[in-house]
Amino acid sequence: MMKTGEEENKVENRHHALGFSDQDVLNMYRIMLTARRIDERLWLLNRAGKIPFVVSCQGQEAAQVGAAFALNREKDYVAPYYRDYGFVLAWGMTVREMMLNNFAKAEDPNSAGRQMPGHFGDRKLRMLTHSSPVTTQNPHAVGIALAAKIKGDDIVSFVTFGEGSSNQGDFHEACNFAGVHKLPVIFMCENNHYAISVGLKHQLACAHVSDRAAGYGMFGRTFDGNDPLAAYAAVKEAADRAHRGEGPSLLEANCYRLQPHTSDDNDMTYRTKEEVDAHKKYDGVLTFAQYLRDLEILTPDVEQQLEEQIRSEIDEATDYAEQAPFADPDSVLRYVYEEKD
Amino acid sequence: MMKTGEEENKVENRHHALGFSDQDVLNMYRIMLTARRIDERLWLLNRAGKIPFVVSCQGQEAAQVGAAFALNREKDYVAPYYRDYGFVLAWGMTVREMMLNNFAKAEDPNSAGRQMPGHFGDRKLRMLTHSSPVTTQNPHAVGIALAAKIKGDDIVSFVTFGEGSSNQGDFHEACNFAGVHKLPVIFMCENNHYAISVGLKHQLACAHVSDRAAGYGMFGRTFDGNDPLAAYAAVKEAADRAHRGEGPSLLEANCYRLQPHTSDDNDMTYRTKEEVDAHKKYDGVLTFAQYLRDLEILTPDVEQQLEEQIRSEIDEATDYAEQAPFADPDSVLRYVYEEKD
Amino acid sequence: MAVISYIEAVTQALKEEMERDEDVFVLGEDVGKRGGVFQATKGLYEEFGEKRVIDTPLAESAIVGVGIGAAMYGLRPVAEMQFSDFMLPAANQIISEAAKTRYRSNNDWSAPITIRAPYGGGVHGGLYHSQSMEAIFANVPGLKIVMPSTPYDVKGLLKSSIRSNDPVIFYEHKRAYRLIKGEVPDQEYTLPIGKADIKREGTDVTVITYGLAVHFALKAAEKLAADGISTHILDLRTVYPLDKEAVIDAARKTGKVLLVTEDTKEGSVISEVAATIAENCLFDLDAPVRRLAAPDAPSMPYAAPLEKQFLITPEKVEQAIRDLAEF
Amino acid sequence: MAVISYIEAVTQALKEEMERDEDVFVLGEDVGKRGGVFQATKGLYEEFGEKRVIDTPLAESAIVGVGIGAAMYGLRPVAEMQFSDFMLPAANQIISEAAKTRYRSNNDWSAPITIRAPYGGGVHGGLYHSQSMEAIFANVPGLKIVMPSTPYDVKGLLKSSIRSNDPVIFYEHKRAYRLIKGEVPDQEYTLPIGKADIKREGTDVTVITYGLAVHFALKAAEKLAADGISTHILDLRTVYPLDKEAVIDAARKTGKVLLVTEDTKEGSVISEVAATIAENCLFDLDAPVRRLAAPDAPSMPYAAPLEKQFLITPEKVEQAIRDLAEF
Ligand SMILES: Cc1ncc(C[n+]2csc(CCOP(=O)(O)OP(=O)(O)O)c2C)c(N)n1
Ligand SMILES: Cc1ncc(C[n+]2csc(CCOP(=O)(O)OP(=O)(O)O)c2C)c(N)n1
Ligand SMILES: [Mg+2]
Ligand SMILES: [Mg+2]
Repeated sequence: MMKTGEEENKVENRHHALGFSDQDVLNMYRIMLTARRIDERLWLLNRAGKIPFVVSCQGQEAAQVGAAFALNREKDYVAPYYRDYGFVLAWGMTVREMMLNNFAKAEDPNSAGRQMPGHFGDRKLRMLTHSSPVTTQNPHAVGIALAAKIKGDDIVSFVTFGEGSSNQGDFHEACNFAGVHKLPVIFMCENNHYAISVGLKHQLACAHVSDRAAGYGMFGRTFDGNDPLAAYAAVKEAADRAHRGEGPSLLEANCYRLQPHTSDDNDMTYRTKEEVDAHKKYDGVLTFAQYLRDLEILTPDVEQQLEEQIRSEIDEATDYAEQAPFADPDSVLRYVYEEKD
Repeated sequence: MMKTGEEENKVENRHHALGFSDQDVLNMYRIMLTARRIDERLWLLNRAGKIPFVVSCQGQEAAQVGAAFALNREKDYVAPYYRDYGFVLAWGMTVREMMLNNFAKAEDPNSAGRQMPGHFGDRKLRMLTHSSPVTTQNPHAVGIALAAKIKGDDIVSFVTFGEGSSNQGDFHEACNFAGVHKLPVIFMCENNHYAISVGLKHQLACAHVSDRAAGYGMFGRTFDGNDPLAAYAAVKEAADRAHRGEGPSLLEANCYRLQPHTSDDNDMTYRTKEEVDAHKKYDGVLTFAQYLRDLEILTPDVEQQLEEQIRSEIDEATDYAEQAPFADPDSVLRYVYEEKD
Repeated sequence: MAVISYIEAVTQALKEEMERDEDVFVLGEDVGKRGGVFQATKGLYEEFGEKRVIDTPLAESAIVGVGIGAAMYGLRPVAEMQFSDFMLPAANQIISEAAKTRYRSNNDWSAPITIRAPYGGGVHGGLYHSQSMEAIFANVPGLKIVMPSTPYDVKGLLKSSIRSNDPVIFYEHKRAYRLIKGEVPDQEYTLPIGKADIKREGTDVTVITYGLAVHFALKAAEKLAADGISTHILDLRTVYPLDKEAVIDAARKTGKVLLVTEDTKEGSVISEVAATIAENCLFDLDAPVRRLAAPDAPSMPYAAPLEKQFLITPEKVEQAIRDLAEF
Repeated sequence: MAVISYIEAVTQALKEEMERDEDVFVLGEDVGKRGGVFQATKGLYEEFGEKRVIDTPLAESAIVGVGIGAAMYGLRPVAEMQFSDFMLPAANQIISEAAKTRYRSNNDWSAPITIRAPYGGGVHGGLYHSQSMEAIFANVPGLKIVMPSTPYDVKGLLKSSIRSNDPVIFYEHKRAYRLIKGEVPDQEYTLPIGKADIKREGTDVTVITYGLAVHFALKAAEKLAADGISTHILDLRTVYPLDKEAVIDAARKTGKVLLVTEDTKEGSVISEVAATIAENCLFDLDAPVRRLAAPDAPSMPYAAPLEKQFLITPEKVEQAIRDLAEF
């Protein structure tokens, strides 16, 4: 990109060209940071024995939030996977709801505590219900797009999944179906370089997950998953294509999982601390903060305020969720089938 | 290819360069023609009410026979699919066995009449047992290659399937596994442009099935499926790569299915006679015969002899199979599990 | 009342539901131009066009998974599995997804998809075109499994399945398609999923079965009536969840119960029927429950004499009823 | 005799079989460096190397399908499904392929693969890390399904499964992994697949069950003994095909039978046990067969109080035995 005369900073402003105001990118950052801080809190709560399980988003917030900003948050349908804290927050889930989800309480809008944390889903947000077997959501997202096409509704269907999961049959079948029917689906792989303990080269033999796009006659692109603006640009392009009737896209966010797979995992059995530390310097939460600081959008004041607001929001949400009631044990019998009255 | 001075025919000799003698290519043709004549006979037997079902190979013989010649017929393992008459004949199945298979008699080496015709398998030929759910054989072929690698055996594992079937999850999972472990597997898709009634553009959104190779980090190539020499060359290259440790290949034979899907199908409900007739001029059995005639390898005498030999072989096999006994009805209880004595 | 075949009942139900509700659509392999390999969707492509009668790629997990997605959007997908034998690649989508959508979302989402699949043997289909697959799914809460025996039941139950707000597996007996004919009302009707139906009243022996075997039992009962044996026949119609009350009532009615399935015996749907009777009717029984089923071997062979050996027949049903009556 | 845990018995059996036979190898997700998410394959990667302890891509159908191919070549694959809930993508390879390889080839080929899968609830696993999946497969001739309850049975039966020339699904109760300890002989032994085992002799009530519930029954029996109620406990060990003789003998022994499964009730493995008893023991029973099972809902929720509500417990087993004893 050419620099104009008015850019004096060492750092180029990249967000104006994408149509974002400074406030927009600050909002973006706020959501990324909220996701990060929630995640950190969850690990503490887990280590303190207050919640039995954590699945972590750390290292993937930038891609998630950037993607959400590129979609129509009033109309589009989304099927986020279990690490998508940043995405679901950007999509309208509240911090309190995230905590209710992690404490598995009755008020959790995702499943009222029936599912493990991170199994998102909320009909009012047009967010599909997520399960544990990986990649089953991909054909669902295709079905949403097919249905919208049948009904003549101009929407985009967006789905995420991990790179290990891109080796499941359902990935292939869903991509192919979407390709053949030229459906408005965006498949976004969050490639965090590990599927539990199994690294990229034991999962895939191609350089990029997006190399698979060609086999489905679809648009493919890999972008820097640590950069929310890169994520935005890629998803925006895919969404524009979808709206223009040019069919599905396979995007790949190049990220790195900064935490163990879940709170049940010990990642030091299969990777080194050095490796993890080396990746920390690319951490999107840090690098995007630096970008905003360099542009003097994130001033020390703003930053402190942000952190305080987020902390108190998480504190309140945690207290609320901790004290909220579980669902009635007898409710385990409910909603197996439709209940007519 | 450059023409040398000694080539006076309009038609270039392409088989010498591949290391084939004239006798070799005549053998190749003989097998192609045998497959074709068997297939034609089966339709007659079906229309005469003597066998309830036919699945046809017509239009794919060239690719099948060319492929078999490129493999080591003493050592390699193969998993041919239900149309592979040409392949299994080249691999060592006899005409009599083919007829026993179609009459579903006890002596059928494939399944003693348990399975439908065309569900090949013969352990002594290192030919895996085939089932009906499509593409399940692909991971099996990968398993063969993995096992051989574990044991240090230098073999190639070869598997075929249709282009419609390349949309099944098992195709994807098998290719990816082979790619990651760099296994000596050759995946050969016989693209006959139809999956029952569904034509290519409703099955795949990419131009070639072999475009999918890149997504598995493997070698991919599409070749003229009506030309046994092209098939030979492609499979030979893949086999050489496999032996050199360069991993799997995804090949695609560009063919056309000349008959209905099976004897239960009426293809005129979804394609026209004109379309089928247009493809008949590329029929590999006819074009390869012409090649051999042009080179004066298939002289009128040789041709007549060949046809007569094949006819009488098929006649004998048909009589034999027709008269052969079915398996004992009580045998339906056998071989559910290993029988120890 | 018109007399139509079992498969015509399928086609009529689909056509009428598609006319009634524009959200109903059909997807599957060869369901479009070809009208399905059995012709169950014949004419629908012509009437409703390729947007609502969709030829899919050859991929069952996608057919069901995409169907689930469309159902979540608010449509009413009717997915065809070309043969019930080929629905296993979709097992994960059916069991982990469709069946659990409502429960896992605490009633927020639902997956009202109907999955049609031809099943059953006796058509020279060999191992993989003859199987009864219901037992694999008949232990999955959240699913309903309908297996009708007559054109009347097919039509009424397929309509109810499509209108159901929960996922339904609708198994059609492929040999019944053209073999079984019967009356259906001219006016619109539906039948309740989950209700068994008494197909014949009797006093000596109760037969509980479903699908084509209902006709075997009816045929046997005719013959046995001449010998003074009175047979009571309960058609399960829905094999999961079972109509327990109807099972218990039917068992009590005669005190002698024959259960018939074309599936292999161990772990079949009639095992649950037997268990229900064992739990509830011990003191009402005059003879042990008897099960008539295919042998515990993978599936019926292709070769005609072997296939025949495997199959349940009216004669086998008749003999079993006779044995029980004489107990 | 050493006292080891249930999961140690798994690891020992794998290690010893791999040492005994170089054709035995392990494949699955995270089984290598990580030693499995439960650590069942711990140490094997270090001892046998990456050629025989293979971390596969995340794709269950390939894990089983590739395993089948390797088994056809002559090797002895032991495939791990990370959770039994995640074996459904492989359902087609298991049911259509592994189970039918021998039959369809008329005994020419076989697929001696062992498929290990942790199952069962009570570990805060929620809907998809808690299920009992055996009923889905316990109707497929050609398969054997082993579900051991003690370290002794685990070790002896896993060895037999690996040596079996037919495919075996070997379900390991994940809550038993560290909870259950027991003695195993120092010398080499195997146990026969297909044979149930009497875990306690008694005269008043028979409990037939398997897996972790065997321990619940044993615990309940201890308590009840104090009240003069004598419990007979049969551990099925192999749930498909069933050891019918042992079931019949156990039912006859006391005339009062309680069947227990942690699976949801309808269509479960104990339905077949009940059917077997109904067919064979009518005149030996003093009370109707009783089944104790999880509710017919998709699976246990994650939230602790809801999970607890769903689970079978020693107390529930005790109460059910008491009710039967008093019948
Ligand atoms: C079908 C299935 N198999 C196995 C698992 C267990 N499992 C949960 S997450 C996971 C790894 C996923 O890796 P990837 O797709 O790269 O996503 P990531 O967790 O790295 O974001 C595995 C194996 C599962 N959930 N579903
Ligand atoms: C899993 C599965 N689904 C459906 C079928 C039914 N069926 C048999 S062959 C076929 C079409 C196969 O097309 P293709 O792969 O192109 O092979 P071709 O028959 O054209 O050689 C279908 C749908 C099947 N055998 N297996
Ligand atoms: Mg990952
Ligand atoms: Mg084809």
